[in-house]
Amino acid sequence: MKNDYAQLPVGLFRPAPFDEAAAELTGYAPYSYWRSTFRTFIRNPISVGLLLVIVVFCAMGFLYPVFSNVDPNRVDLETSQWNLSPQSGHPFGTDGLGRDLWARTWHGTRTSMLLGFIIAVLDVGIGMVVGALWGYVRRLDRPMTELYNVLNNVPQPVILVLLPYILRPGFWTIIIALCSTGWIGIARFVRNKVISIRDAEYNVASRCLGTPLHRMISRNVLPYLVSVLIMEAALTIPYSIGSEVYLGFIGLGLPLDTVSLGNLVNLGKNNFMLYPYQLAWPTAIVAAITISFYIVGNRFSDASDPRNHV
Amino acid sequence: MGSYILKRLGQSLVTVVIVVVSVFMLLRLMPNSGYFTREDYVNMDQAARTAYLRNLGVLDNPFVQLAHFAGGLMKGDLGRSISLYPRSPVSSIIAEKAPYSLCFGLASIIISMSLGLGLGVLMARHKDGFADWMGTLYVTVVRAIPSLIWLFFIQLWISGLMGWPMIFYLDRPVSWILPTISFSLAGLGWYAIWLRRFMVDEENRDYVKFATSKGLPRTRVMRGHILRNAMVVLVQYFPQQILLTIAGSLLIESLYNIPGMGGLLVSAVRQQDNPIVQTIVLLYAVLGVLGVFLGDLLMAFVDPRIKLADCSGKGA
Amino acid sequence: MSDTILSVKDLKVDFRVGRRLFTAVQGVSFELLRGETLSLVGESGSGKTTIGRAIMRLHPASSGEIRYEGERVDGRIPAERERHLRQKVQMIFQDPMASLNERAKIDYIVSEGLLNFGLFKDEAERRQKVERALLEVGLLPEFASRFPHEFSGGQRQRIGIARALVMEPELLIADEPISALDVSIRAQVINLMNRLKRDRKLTYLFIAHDLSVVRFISDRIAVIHRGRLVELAQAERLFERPLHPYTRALLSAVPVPDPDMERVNRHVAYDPLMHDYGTEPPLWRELEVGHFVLSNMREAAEWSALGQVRGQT
Amino acid sequence: MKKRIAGISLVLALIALGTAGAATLDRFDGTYIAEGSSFRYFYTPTTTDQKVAANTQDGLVEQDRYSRFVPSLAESWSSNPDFTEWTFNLRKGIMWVDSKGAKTAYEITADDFVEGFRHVADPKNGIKNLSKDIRKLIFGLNNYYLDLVDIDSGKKKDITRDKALAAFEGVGVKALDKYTVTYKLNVPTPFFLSFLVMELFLPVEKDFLAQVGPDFGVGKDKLLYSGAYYISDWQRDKQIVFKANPFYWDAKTIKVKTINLQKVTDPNVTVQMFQRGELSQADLAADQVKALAGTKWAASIYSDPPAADRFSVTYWFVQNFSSSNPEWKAFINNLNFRKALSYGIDRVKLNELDDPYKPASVIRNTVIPEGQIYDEKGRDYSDYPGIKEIRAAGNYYNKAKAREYLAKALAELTDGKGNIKGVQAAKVDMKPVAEFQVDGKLPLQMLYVHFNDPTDTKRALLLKAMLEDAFGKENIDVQFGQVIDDMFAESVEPRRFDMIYDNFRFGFADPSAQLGRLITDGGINDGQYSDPEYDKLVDEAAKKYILSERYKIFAKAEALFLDRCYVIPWKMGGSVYTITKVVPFTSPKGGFGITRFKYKGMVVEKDPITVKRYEQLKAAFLKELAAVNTK
Repeated sequence: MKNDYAQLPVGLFRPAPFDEAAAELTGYAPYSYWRSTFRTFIRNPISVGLLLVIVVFCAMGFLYPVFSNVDPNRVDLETSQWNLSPQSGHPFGTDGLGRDLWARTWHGTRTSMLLGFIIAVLDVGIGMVVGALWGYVRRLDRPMTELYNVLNNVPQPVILVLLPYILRPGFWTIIIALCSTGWIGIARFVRNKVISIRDAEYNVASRCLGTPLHRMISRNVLPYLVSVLIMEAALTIPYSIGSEVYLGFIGLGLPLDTVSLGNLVNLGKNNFMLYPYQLAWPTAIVAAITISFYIVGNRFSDASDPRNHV
Repeated sequence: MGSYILKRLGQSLVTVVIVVVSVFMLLRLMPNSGYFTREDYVNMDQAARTAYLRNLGVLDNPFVQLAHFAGGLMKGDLGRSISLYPRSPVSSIIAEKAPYSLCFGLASIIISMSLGLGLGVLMARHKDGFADWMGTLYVTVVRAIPSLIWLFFIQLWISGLMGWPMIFYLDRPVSWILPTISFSLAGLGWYAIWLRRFMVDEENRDYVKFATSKGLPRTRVMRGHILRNAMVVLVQYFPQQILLTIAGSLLIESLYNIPGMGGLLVSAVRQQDNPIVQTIVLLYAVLGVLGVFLGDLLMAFVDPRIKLADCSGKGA
Repeated sequence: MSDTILSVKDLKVDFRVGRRLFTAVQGVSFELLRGETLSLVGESGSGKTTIGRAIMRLHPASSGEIRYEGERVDGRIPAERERHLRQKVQMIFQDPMASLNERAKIDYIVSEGLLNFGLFKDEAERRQKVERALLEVGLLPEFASRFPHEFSGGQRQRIGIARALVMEPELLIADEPISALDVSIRAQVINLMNRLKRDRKLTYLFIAHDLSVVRFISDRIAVIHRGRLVELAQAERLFERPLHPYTRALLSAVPVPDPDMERVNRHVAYDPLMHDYGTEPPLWRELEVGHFVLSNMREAAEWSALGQVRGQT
Repeated sequence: MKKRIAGISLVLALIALGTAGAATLDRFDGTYIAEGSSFRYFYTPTTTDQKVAANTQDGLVEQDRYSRFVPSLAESWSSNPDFTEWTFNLRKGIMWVDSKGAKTAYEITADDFVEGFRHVADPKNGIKNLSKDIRKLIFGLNNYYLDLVDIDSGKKKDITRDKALAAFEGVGVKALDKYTVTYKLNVPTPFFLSFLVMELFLPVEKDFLAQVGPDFGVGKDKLLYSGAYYISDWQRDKQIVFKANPFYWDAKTIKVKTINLQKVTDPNVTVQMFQRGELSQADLAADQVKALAGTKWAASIYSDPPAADRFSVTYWFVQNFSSSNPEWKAFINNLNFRKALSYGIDRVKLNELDDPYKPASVIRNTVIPEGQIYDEKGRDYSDYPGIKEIRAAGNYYNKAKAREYLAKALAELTDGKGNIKGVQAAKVDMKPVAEFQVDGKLPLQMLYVHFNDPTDTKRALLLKAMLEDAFGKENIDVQFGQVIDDMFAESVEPRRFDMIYDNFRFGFADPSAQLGRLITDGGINDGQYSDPEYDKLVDEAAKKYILSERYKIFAKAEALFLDRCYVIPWKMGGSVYTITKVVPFTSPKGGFGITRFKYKGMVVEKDPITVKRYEQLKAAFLKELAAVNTK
């Protein structure tokens, strides 16, 4: 059968007007990276729920101390008020000095979250900058790799134990101690990523345009690492909180009159047999924070992978 | 290849030397007052304290001390402990303690590797299924709750439930079970979660889609392609993990009273027992570097794409 | 218009892979005249891209010299000269998918060079320059606020060209600008480039692996094989009278858009062993005016005779 | 001064009575917390070291169940009339034993005691316990020691080390013959026997020492045993097993043949292990006592085990009279304020953190512990007039009185408008412990320094709450400084504190052991106060050698010291609750040296000792003790 176009009635088809500008638009698909990431992320109810957990804990941790005048270190001289189990007035009970565990828990959450955030920001910040330079500047690769090998082989306990002795235990000492080893892994990770994109053609293109190093890193390299780095940061927060618990266990944590989740866990553990709730609250919060950050971080990283954007 | 290995070993030696020297210098930042207790200060006058410190050798110029340490090392003499176990040869202290950590470490690596890799395969295979969900839950819980807490509960409850001893006895094998389990749990999760991750990554690769589309059975795709390639990534970490089991675990060993290496480094640093710290740092650095090196060798061995000489510039 | 904008003399580029030294380009000399299009043709791995990158200072030249407007631009040069070079010599890349920064907006990509050299008075001027560049390559100015992944390959390649144009360059090095594109839009880009050359009096160094493309855009063509130029001539002349066996082999591989002719077209294979360079190494010789061939004395005699013969018939 | 073993048969009869019907065991399973440093028994920084030294070695004398000094390796002794020369006659034919429990060829002789002290006296051996007081006590020792120190440091070059070592001949520790050893002292010391129970005076076999060289004591076979037990098995950081020495001079008193000590750091685990029958004894913290309430074990938990070392230790609060905090310095040098402080601190409540059940039972109001030293008539020093009343005052916490004295102090020290007289605003630099700003106005800011451990932190918080409650927040503001490990070097010695608490062991059987160190610039005068009146009394007392006269003046001095509140005594050593299968009052008791760690004579039963049984045994023991002391 042969098509005979000539037999078609005139008027059935009209020649389409050709508009060059409109033609350009056809090649273009509206798409926003961050919006898609966000959409993919919120599609999962678990991650949204856990994000909510983080938000609520942050809010409680940062707002409670502002709006409540209960001093988490207020000692009750009345021994009958010591070690009260949860009851009205003391929703989480009191500890061995009659201090209100509800107040202590939220103050502790604040301290620990703050610790986690600062460490995450420092670790990721330092790791990102060092890693980007290390990966991007070829001349730095050799010395940095050697430095990495050295730092990576200094046993972490040596640093963690030495620093409190040299600097006194304290909030910033813990931060320095944990950061002094924490950024290395991130820097290494960033470096490997950077090396894999360093010689990509768009970077060559920028170099042809005479783009200086700082802009190469800030505009060409780091934006590609943002999602991974956010995940690293999200994982560093619970890791720091866990490390603080551990340091408290070996007696090198925060000063014990500082209210933190690590101190609460360690104090609670001492009394666990008698007053299990004193251990239960801080542990539950540490666990919830860790799980939330861990899963939210992972989901975010999944969501930020364009392959998962539908 | 031979010259490459030599070169790598040479570099590693430099790394180890720098590590040891920097820790050595760092240790000297700790105040000498740490060698004396409250009681000592009451008992000893300045002359006695100085004499004591001089005998420990900590008053010398750090470089002299370093040279001394290096000299002893050349002769195979690691020195004697100065404050933790005064006068005991460091070598014999480590020789006494390391076997415990090694045995538990190796046993737990075998368990956590076999179970963990099995779990990882299961999780990857039934991605988003029940096994995956349970595995993720397990790993999340193990990571989320401070290990301090769940290790403590395992000791308390399981030993009570089973009527097992709460601490480790060399002559009662039943007391070996809980510490081994405790050692394995975290590692198990680690292996499972990474193997799963790598396998899932591999699964999205084109060659896997191709293999599946040409009709290869799923088990064969899993075993022959995905698992193999995922393991290649994982395998480079094995040697280091195995070697560094010698470090033990402070937490588990102190819970079960295992006289291993776990707390040795921390106590030695706290008591400023420099000879012990230096030796351990040296030991760990050597094993760490060696582990990475063996990992690269192993990787070159299992992965035909990798040629040893090219490794130097590449990231792990 | 006979002034030389770029001259390359005896260029040699080495790469270090591990401890081994690998020579990518060697003994390459040519001159590029203002306003012309010189195509550099060779199979992949022949070093043609390396020459382009050596001119862009992306790879250091091991020996030889590169002059831009008479000034050395290889090795260590004053910052001022480098600045000049970076502005006046631009590059267009092979893969439009890879050569644009995915995480930056078109606005930034196009104005990156302007930002680097501060080539604008104020924000308005910068924006105006970007708009003009986009319009010039046939894109809508609104696209400035978009990301590269929202565009098709041809559009992206034009963004790449706009990025170069905004610098108001004199010399464009186009590194296989169309080989990654769909056949349907190749013409689009080629036409654009031709138009720009006309409008802006640009000089092109056009790098390609395929003689068929370059025939229609080049004034002269240089053929490169294994890091060495083997033949350079006026485009038509080269097609008419290819002298070097490699060029002939390449030419024979060009498909002819006529099935009947294509069927009888004999493909010639090139075997580097056919040369007898053991006794006398080849030199870069001008066998006829403007027609350079890499050859030794014996070959030179033979091939120019051949040319003569052919020319006579 | 000669003592004889008293009424052994009586003791045995009583034990037999107490244990009638109960099955005894020949094995004791105990725990230890920290690994010992070595078996070099002259150097015993940890409790474990002291346990090892006490049970594997015997000295010349030891303390018995009633804490009397009784013969050990010395059969008898005598001293010259002014107590400056002491002569000990050794038992004959007692042999050193090795780590297999076999007799060696070495006999324990007078030379071994001299050799032991020679080891201790050489600074190269780093024996920290060789205190400056002992160096000054033994004739010629201080010079000998300092000469060696100077030679080692290169300060003294005119004499070789070997020559200096040979000068040990001149030191007052000598073997007169094979079985006689004498000690020559610089000052008359009627209480010298209480020095001899220290590890410093233990013997060592010279030839063996030379043979093992630097390895002395690094393993169980690197030492010889003279005590009731030898170490038959040892795993570092795991366990120490003692076996009864079959050749022990007093072997018949050893009931428990095997002592197995395991390292267990977690007290909860200790309790669990005890409940599972894996241990013979478990020390309990207050929380664990509570946890066991209502169980079958509750009936067997009792406190104040007499063998523990608590009695000879006193805790007290130290106040810094030379503080760099001008506000505190002004206040603490005011007697009324010090009185206010001592009335304002509820010491019983502070102790509730350690012991919620009987917190008042261990409160101590004095410096010198009771039940440790008796005069020639058997009268306890702490019953002397002046001291007895203070002891009787019990917990004198009194908020009203505290406020009354505070008001007096405030009237003297402030201008009534809250400005502290003569004190300007200043920055108090006690780095690294603390750093803060004072304004020279009320509230008075004080720095309380504590260890960064849970109990000590709780204590600090409670103290703060207490003082702020008693004095009012408008008058006092307690700040904290933390130290990790060495409180003394970081804080006490450089005076980086306003108040701190500390504890001291009563070193030897004379009030001067503490009171003599509390004088102006004394060894434990950490507050740096100075009271000439007190110094004079102590000086005067030290010159008396009739114990009752001596004690009388010391009592006067101590009463004055306490009245002026230079320190605030708090309590005696920890209030440990115990659940045990060890029959109480069967092993030696002693506040000095290492005898209190001896397991010698200990009887272990199959079942835990109930509180009822303990009370019976205690009543019987106290009766015996009274009889023994007045004898």
